[in-house]
Amino acid sequence: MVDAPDLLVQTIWEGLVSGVLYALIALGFVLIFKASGVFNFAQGIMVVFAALTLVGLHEMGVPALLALVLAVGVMFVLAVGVERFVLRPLVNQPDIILFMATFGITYVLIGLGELVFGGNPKQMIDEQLFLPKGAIELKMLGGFVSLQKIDIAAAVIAAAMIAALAFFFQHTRIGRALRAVADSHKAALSVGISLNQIWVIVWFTAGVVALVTGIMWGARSDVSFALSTIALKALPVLILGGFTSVPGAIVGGLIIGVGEKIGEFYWGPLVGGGIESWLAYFIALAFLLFRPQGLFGEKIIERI
Amino acid sequence: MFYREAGQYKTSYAADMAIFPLLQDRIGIAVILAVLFVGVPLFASEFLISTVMIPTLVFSLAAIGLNVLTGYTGLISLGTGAFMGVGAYACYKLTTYFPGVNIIVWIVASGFFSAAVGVVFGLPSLRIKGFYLAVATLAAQFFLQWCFVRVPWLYNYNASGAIEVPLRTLFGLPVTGPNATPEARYLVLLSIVVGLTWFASNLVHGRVGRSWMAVRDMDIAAELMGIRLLPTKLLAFAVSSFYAGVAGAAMMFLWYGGGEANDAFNINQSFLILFMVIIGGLGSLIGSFFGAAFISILPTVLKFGLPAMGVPLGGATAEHITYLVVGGLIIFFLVVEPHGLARLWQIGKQKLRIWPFPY
Amino acid sequence: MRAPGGDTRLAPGDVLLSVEGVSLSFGGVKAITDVSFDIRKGEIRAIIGPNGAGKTSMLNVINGFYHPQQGRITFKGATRQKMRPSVAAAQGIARTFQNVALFKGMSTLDNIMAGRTLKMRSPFFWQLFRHGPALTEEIAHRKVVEEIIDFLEIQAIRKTPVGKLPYGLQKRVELGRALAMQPDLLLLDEPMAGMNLEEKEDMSRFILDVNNQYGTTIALIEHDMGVVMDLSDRVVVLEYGRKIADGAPDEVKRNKQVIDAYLGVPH
Amino acid sequence: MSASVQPSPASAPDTILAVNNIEVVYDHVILVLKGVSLTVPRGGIVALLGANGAGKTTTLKAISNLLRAERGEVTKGTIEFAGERVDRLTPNELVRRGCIQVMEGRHCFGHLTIEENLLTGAFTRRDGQAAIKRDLEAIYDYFPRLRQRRTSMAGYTSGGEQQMCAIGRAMMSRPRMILLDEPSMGLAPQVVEEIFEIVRALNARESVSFLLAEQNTNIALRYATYGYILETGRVVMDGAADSLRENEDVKEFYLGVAGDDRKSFREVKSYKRRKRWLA
Amino acid sequence: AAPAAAQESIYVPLLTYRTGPFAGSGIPIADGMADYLRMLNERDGGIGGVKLVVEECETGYDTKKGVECYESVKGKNPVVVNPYSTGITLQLIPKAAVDKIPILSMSYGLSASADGNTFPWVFIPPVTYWDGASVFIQHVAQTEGGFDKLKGKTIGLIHLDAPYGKEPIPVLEKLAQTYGFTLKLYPIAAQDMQNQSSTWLNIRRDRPNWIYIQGWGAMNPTAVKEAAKNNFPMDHLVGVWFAGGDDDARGGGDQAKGYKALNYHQAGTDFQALKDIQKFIVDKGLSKAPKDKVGENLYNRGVYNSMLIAEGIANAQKITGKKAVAPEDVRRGLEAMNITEARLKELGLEGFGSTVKLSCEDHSGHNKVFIHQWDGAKWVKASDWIAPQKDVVRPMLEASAKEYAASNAGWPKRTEPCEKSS
Ligand SMILES: Nc1ncnc2c1ncn2[C@@H]1O[C@H](COP(=O)(O)OP(=O)(O)OP(=O)(O)O)[C@@H](O)[C@H]1O
Ligand SMILES: Nc1ncnc2c1ncn2[C@@H]1O[C@H](COP(=O)(O)OP(=O)(O)OP(=O)(O)O)[C@@H](O)[C@H]1O
Ligand SMILES: [Mg+2]
Ligand SMILES: [Mg+2]
Repeated sequence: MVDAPDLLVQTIWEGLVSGVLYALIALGFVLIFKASGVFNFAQGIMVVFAALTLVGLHEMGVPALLALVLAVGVMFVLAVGVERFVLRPLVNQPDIILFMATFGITYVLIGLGELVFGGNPKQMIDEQLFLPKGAIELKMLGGFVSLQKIDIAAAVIAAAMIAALAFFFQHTRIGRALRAVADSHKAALSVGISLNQIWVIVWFTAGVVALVTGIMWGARSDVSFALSTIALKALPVLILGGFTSVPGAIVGGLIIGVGEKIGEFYWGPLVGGGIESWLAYFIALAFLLFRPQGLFGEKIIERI
Repeated sequence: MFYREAGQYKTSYAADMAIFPLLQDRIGIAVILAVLFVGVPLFASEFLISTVMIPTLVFSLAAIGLNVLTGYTGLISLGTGAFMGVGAYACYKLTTYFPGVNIIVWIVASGFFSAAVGVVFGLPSLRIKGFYLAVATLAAQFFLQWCFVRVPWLYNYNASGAIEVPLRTLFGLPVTGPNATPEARYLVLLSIVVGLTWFASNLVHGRVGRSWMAVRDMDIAAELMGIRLLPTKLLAFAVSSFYAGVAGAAMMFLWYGGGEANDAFNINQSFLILFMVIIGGLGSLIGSFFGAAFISILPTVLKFGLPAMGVPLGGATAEHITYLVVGGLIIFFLVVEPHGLARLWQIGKQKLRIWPFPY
Repeated sequence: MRAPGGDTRLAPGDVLLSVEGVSLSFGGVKAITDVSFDIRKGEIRAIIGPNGAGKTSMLNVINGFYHPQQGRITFKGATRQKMRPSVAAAQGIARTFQNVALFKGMSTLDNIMAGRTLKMRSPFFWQLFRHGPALTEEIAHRKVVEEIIDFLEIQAIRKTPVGKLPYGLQKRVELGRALAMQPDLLLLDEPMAGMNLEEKEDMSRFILDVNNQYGTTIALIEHDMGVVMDLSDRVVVLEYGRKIADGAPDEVKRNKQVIDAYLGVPH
Repeated sequence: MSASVQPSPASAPDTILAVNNIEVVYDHVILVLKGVSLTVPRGGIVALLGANGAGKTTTLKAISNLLRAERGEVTKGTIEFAGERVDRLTPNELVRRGCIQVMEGRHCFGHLTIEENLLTGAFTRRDGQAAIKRDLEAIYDYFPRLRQRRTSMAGYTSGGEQQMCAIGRAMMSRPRMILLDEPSMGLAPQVVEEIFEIVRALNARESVSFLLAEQNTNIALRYATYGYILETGRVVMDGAADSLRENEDVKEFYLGVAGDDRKSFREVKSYKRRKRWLA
Repeated sequence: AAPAAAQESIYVPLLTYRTGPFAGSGIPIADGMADYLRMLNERDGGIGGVKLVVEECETGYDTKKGVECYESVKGKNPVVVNPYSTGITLQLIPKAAVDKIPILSMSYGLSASADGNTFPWVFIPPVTYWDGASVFIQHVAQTEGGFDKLKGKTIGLIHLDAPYGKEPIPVLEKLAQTYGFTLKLYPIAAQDMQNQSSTWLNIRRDRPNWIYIQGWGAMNPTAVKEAAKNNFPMDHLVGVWFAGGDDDARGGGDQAKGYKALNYHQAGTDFQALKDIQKFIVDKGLSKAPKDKVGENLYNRGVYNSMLIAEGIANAQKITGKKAVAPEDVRRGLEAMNITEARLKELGLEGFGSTVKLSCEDHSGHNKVFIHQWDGAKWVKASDWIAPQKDVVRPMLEASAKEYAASNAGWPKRTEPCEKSS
């Protein structure tokens, strides 16, 4: 199997890198799910929207760093808007209804993003944001392995974010309240947890995560709504890691990333290629059959 | 005022169990059917039939299918598009192998193939629940979609890689292929939809439907009452995929008239059907129709309606605004009534009943 | 309501169900430790005990929802250790739940009809047409269900979605659903919680009637001592998963251990 | 207890909660409360009695503003808490003002441990970790069973344990007023007694006011100072607890005493036609 | 576009996509198409004195929306329909003959529709994807030093995993047999367009000597970037004409320098017609395109497309002598199309694009193509005009067209009379 060992190393590296990027999308998703029980389909779109805002503003002549600040501001406004117009009136509704509402958000964001910034793909302003460019090429194993610096940066940033968020959830007052809200809106209301405030916090955090994700993804390819289809890959990552687990997002991401790259690389050609499009789901499914709540998800309570 | 059930007593269980127990409702249904079968083909324009009526009917069928699964059994599926695709390809293969058999038979029969595929992908539902299952059904979506491209046998190895719809006739009249008039295709489709809706309605109102709903509402209790979960869920998958399959075949053969099936049955299609079910009302057949009409007509109305009303919009801007408006309306309707258009309709009827009093 | 003869091999007074040395734990939590008792045909058997004593878990073991790590359950002479809940249901065990577990989206009628699913057999094909055998069957079962509805006096809410009913009525519908299964053994988990006196009286009446008229054996968990003492033939008392007393209501009532652990003051 | 103050609805300064003639509609069409008025005096324990479906829960939810989450709406009337109109506030703002509800049917956070559940109750508090810790201990003293199960996920605990958890959680917010919906449901007799003792203790020591909807009329009227009886969305009778306990109708329908003796449940032979105080 | 106006105007609907996942390519094309036709209106008062009514209908590159667009314009007497998507074209091909509306699918769509005998209503000038593939192989042979050098070489095809992407496969397979090279396929699923790393790892393993890209939208820049990342020699990476957008190459940054793509028209604005567009449309603020995008490769593709439309209409007027021509007339006009160097000059497009000559049988023309190369900032012409291997492609096309007609039972025989080529 290992006819070209450098390629195996490279494959694993690529898998890890895409895993980190999937995990970043999944992370924003986990945040929202954990805090409100909402299966936020719009997360992928939020990633594009955030990046598009950043790049779009820059295109309009705003300096890069200011654009970054403004983009964060836009994500805050978005969080407030979502809370005010979607979540608040839909409090205590079944999950699937909220899920559906996030489709509405998806549409609104696509419409808004393209209306304001135009539909043509844009280049990420990675240089202006002081992101590293280029690659480190390691000669090894009779070939070479190339590590993109931007990927390394992405991994570092993702690790930091995930550590911070995991701590936040398990060990702070707000974190506990978030988990309570995810469990039951009604009960959370009754003990005086301010859903409105919590939701704004969470959606804003998810928005910032989306912005970071958007910058990373955008630096690899370009920024357009086509990118949002990749965001779907976050879904198998999520079910593998568990909807409610921050560490699950990263572990799930890595497993899926490496799994699908290796699968495509070694077995893809046997069946004509392109199996990456569904392999991730089957990997996740296989894990799920043994742990229906994902690797790190909250146990499904069955009691009567 | 006119919508009162007062004085309509049921003297037998059979009468009480009728699906439309009220006389007014029965008359209403008769009128609607008459309009659909006679009025529309006679008076509606070709554009109306082919871009409004036919798509709505196709989607209604798919939505009914998904409603069986999601609305009645509580299993969310994001693979409807792919199951529709299975139906389309099954129909294509069947009609090329057996061109002698009437196409309508094959359109309906293709449902069995997607039912079988649906059952296979429904197997994990025993262990996996909720959104986890929803995402797991994406495996079906992407895998099947991959097959549609990768297995040339499915599209008869033709160069375009697309389903090519041959000319087929019913009573000498072309019903598929480019020569079939929209009216003919519409009537065939309408008959299929009406028939299958009747079946669905019978199912959900009887033992089968009750077991589905029991599993949906409280699976543990259902199991403790002797309802076996796996067979019940698989049956839901089968029936649901059957409807999706027929919808897919109908879509290719009676609406699109062939084309790139891989593209037509993609993930967005699955999402769209789910929209319809939720917007229309989970667990409501009539809701499936409302939802299908809403989602399939709204963009068309906005796209062609706004300019017609004199709102001067460029194509792209209109499209962006359409996105905005559709998204906004989805949220708006959910906020107004999370249980969907069907519930709005019901409340409307209820208000009519107690009219002129507010409650 | 119930055609006699569901099970004719057992005479009233014979042991219908026996629980021997059952232990059940969840991780570190021991819910039930080595409990044995029996339920005789035709009796009303109460299970009482402080909160968290393992009463509900005991019912869950009996109808196959929990699988005990140790012990044996013998029902109608057949011994089993592990069983799917649906099989237990098929053998004739029905129950109600402590936290109402109705099918919330369905009407009262449908909920109770759902209780008859096990007894409905008409083929799928006829279901499609809602005709022939399907319709005949539906009507026959509807009759039975209507009888239960009359019996429980819930005619007025026949078509109301149960999710919207007040708690007390939900409990009643749940009883109706269990009755519709025409069980040999009916397990009731706190059927009267959240009811006022009048409703408790009604419920008591129903329980007694089910027991008297149809000879259904009943296992009852209840915290209202008045009800338990008045209705039951024998009482088993659990505490921390262990059995601490078993006997006639009067005996149990005077048992020192029971008073300390549960009753607080002698009743 | 019987010697307590007689609240007079008019004495506004002593009134912590005043509900004036509210009407509640669910789903825009189902009228459930048809003009309910009641007052709770500062430091009072008021019982809300009534049959299933009378509207007790609805009344409490209307007060705590949880109604909106169930698509219910107060269409008429006003609600005042501590002299302030509160019918437009969010539940959270109400909790901050010191009024908390214990919902019927437990509603614990299933995926949180018992202890975490209790701590969420302190969400609105700002008086520091130490005070919260102290109160947590106090609750464990009230409900030793909870201490044993403190690290279990609430979803797995028994019905009674969840009920204790829900009550303890509300107490953790140090409220001025607690709306208790069916506190005794599913609790062992001993614990029921204990809970009402806790109610009395909180009331006496910290002058927390209570409005409790309770089916167990017997015990409710023993601990309450005043009672309202609700039937199909209307108040049909109200009065001091003592006087209600002496009332013949109340005796027959809610206390179950005919003459002096408690009837046996076995002896309730035929189904009684409900007698109503309906207008 | 009221029917009443049909007497004095010619209705030309443009199915375009400025939204959706492929908007990046769709927008410049749409701008180019619209601007050229409007320029004719402004400059010449239309074609032959008849004003053109140009109307865009947004498809989002979505087949369903596209068909809906078609249905909506169908009633307004369109003289020709430009679906601008292979999916939509496939859909419309059967309808064209029934509705009697000609379809102009410029170098996209169903390659077999080049057979005018089977598809009298469908046009696919100036070349088909099959021609493109054959040109690519010729370019490889030229660079390598002859066809005999192809033997033993490995050539890869990265393609969108959809009918559009798979178009060149039959030709490449055939040529692989003929010349003895190995063909490797690298399909990319639509949802993985921007996620190609594993594909490129496969490429690194297989070490193909050349790669041909049949991609679209975001797939192209990603492929170019990945190629750079994996040290694939840029000048051995060749895109089909639809992989030759400015943004496709620009995305790869400096490393994209040397990337090649096929083309049949030039980029830039050094042509009279484009100057006229700037003068009459862009400078007056009538264009949706930003000024600096005019003259970009895909913009010019739109211009070229509209030039074909205009020629079809002009021919129709010439043949029939009518001014407000009907769809049937335009079909004849298209069939009689003969754009020579001289004609291009007349149009102000000297040296701009390939010449086009269509006929009754040949609805494509299999015209010449050249290689464009990205110099880091713009596309420059990097080869002579190369004629496709018509002898290879044409028989395959005709066979394929026959097959199509056979599998679509009841496919109408051509009844339209053949035009004498003008
Ligand atoms: N699935 C489970 N996982 C973990 N612990 C459980 C589970 N089911 C029950 N327990 C524990 O077992 C013990 C017994 O619970 P059970 O529900 O049987 O009590 P109970 O006697 O019915 O109490 P109550 O009167 O309060 O309803 C409790 O401490 C409970 O937390
Ligand atoms: N969400 C809802 N939608 C519609 N109707 C409702 C809803 N909730 C309650 N109701 C109706 O309101 C009425 C009063 O219910 P409520 O729960 O307030 O009664 P209750 O007095 O608390 O009864 P119980 O003692 O059984 O708890 C009932 O008839 C019930 O059917
Ligand atoms: Mg219990
Ligand atoms: Mg209540």
